[in-house]
Amino acid sequence: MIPEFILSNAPALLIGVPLLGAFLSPLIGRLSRDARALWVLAIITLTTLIGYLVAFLAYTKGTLIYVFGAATPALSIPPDSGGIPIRIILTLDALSALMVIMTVTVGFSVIVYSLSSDSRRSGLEAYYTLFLLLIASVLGMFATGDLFNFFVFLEISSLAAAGLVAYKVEKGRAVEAGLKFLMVSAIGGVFFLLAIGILYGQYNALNIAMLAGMIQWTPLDKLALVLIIAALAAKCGSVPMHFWTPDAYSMAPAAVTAMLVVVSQASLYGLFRFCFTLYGLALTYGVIGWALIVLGVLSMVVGVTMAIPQKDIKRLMAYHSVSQTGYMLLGVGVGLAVLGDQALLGSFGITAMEGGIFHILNNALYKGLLFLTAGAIILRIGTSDMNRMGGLGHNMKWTMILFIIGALAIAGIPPFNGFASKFLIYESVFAFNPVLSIIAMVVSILTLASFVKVFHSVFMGPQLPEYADVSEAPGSMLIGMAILSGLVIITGLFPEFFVQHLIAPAAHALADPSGYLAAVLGGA
Amino acid sequence: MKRELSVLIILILGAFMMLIPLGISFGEPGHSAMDDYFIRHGQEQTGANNIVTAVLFDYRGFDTIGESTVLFTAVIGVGLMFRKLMRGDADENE
Amino acid sequence: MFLNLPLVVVVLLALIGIATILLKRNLVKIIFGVTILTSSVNLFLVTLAYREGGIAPIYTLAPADVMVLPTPHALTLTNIVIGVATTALMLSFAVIIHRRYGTVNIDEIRELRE
Amino acid sequence: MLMRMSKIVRFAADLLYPGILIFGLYVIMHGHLTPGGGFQGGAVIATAVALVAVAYSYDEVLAMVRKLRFIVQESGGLVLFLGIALAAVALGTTVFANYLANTGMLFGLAVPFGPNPGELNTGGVMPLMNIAVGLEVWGALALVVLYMLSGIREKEA
Repeated sequence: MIPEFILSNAPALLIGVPLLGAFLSPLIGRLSRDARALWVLAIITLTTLIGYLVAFLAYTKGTLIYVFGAATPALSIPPDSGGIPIRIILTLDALSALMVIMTVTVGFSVIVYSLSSDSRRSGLEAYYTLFLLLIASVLGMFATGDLFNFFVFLEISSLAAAGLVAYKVEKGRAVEAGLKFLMVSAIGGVFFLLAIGILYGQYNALNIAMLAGMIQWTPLDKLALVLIIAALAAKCGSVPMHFWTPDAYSMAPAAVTAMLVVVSQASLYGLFRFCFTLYGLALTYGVIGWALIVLGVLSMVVGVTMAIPQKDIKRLMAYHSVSQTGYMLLGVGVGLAVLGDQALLGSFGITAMEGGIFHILNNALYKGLLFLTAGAIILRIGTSDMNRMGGLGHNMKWTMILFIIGALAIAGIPPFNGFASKFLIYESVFAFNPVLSIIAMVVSILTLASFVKVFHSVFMGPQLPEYADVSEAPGSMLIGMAILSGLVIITGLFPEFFVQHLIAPAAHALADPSGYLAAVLGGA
Repeated sequence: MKRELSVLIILILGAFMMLIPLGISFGEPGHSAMDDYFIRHGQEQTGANNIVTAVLFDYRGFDTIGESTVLFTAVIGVGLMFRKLMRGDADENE
Repeated sequence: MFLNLPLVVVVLLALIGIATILLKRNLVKIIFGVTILTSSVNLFLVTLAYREGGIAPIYTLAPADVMVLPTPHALTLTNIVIGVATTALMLSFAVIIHRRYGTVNIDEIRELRE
Repeated sequence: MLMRMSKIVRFAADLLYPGILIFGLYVIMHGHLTPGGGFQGGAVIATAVALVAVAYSYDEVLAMVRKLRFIVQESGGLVLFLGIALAAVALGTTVFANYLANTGMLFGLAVPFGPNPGELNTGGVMPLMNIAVGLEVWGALALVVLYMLSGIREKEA
């Protein structure tokens, strides 16, 4: 059914197709608006299909590898090299596949949403080009098995995201937010490259699987790990470097903000990948795990306390994303802290990691949905100040319903997916350390309170005279939001199915890197 | 206060980074198996005398397309920033 | 220690870059700081490539001699281009900010501060 | 001041422009034999564009070159690069395989191990990729120069 050459080259096409689309879209974008929309839609549809194909292959056939430039895609180690992988190897295990699913799903709905939400702005061909580049770079970060290649895609995502954050150049604050984001990303990128240099200088390898087998936990390795964690934690908006998040998230167009959530998850993925797979064999004690836990708890608490007094709806949501990032760090950090101890790992460590990873997926879905609803509101009434909103429930019923779904999901109310992943985190973290679990629950309650307040001030109350003729959001925006809300509901209603088939393999792949290493190093 | 904090950060960072000259010795790379492979086989496999180019475009060609893409991204971003200012551009519709 | 002088220079250069970023108030100088930091990493990568008495890994009319490692050179080239791209984008942001606010002093332009 | 420079400077720029262009193209073409390659050569050529942009006034530069040309060049170079890499799929190998090396066809002369004087007709897909990257970098850096110039120009007015 699917041609053989697509099956065997799927991982390369996953990144190649959006790149090709991006390279051509400045030219095609000049033809006409319809041509541009069609082109972008075609490329993102194709990327989505390839993404699902790759994920399906990775889940069914085990870790998928693709060696660039070798005679066959699986020839990771040339016979005459003496057991060393010399080329760039894409390595997709279950965790990467899960992230690819998340990216293409959110990317597709966000592009559909964007077709009408931003249709009246200028510079749209550049906007869509950067959007496709952003999606391609995030996919590249998830797919790659090479440290330096990860760095290159990290930089593409930084530049593309910074350009998109500063998209509304007429507002000086947007440019400022873009510059702040780019500055943090650039410095983070430099530190990341320094870490790569340190590892390369010691072991003469860049492949993650190859390095994982060689790392000996010398002082320099520790320095490299600290640099990697610092760089990627700054990029994913965890607490000590969270200051760029509210600015960037609130100044970017809504569709971009939804995608920025995925970009920050990509850095989080990198953080987990390097802690577990790269250093997993060498890591014998829980200091790093505790570092992630502390970062996570701080992010949760600081994020939610900063969110409550905010008056700008997108700024408020941005602080909530800092707080949600904390949950993921907490869940996976607990798993990392007990990684050496098989008994503890089996009793609650894996569950905690499942919770954290499930939360990454869920957060991308409901957070994207929330930002998109905020964008729809801002598009219709022209302000993001919640004090000037009110009574919108009368005119924007669908948006209101979608907002309720997202808000209940982020607050962890039962039938929605936020509850499913938070519950996994609560129960497993309680077994690890009850105090952390209680903090997590309190943060969740505060989140609920904050969103009840938002809901009340935006949608409830009498219809305001100045918004009497506000109409419902346009069709394609509703479609984009409906896709995400449908997924929020489905993952919330059948969490066991998702945990069992998608999340658990990913958590096991993270906890036990042997499959990942064998796929690369055992391929000779 | 902020200034003192900055100086403190720089000093701590400097202390940690001095591990690099202590741990890596200049001029004597410990392992060099991957690079020796490139030097020994690069010429025959790719036909290029310049091994750096062979690494750049053949063995690590995927990095190079990423690198070109970074430049492309930056140019698109710069164009986005200056889109209101660029004159002599007939098809800018605003 | 003395033989590792190039690596010490790398550290010093990186610290100069970080100090510029943290201590200067002028946006353009901060961007220069990022550039210096990038250069220090470039120097670090090139330093890693060196092998005692080695020549450039290019066979065109080369003397038969030991060659330095080629991979770090490729990585350095990549990072130089990435650095150029980042600097270009940051400077264009700075140009726009200067047009909006009429200054590049970060104490005066921070509207986004809470 | 963004007025044009004196006649001497303009004449010198005119004189240097073809020289820099040829040197840049040489660096691009010999990327697989000597130090250099697409990035370096493209950057060299872009300096020629920058030189002309400095010597003449902004409006004169815009009359000489069109922005669209550089956009086409930039996108075209990248598409060519990716196309060369992806063409390997059609030939049954993997992306970025060097399917022209050692075949005896275009740039396909086999090279034995060891120092040699250098033969241009080697390197497989590498010279082609160098040309593609050279075009891209040329277009990209020239565009950056033009965009930045437009940003400064409006301010003076």
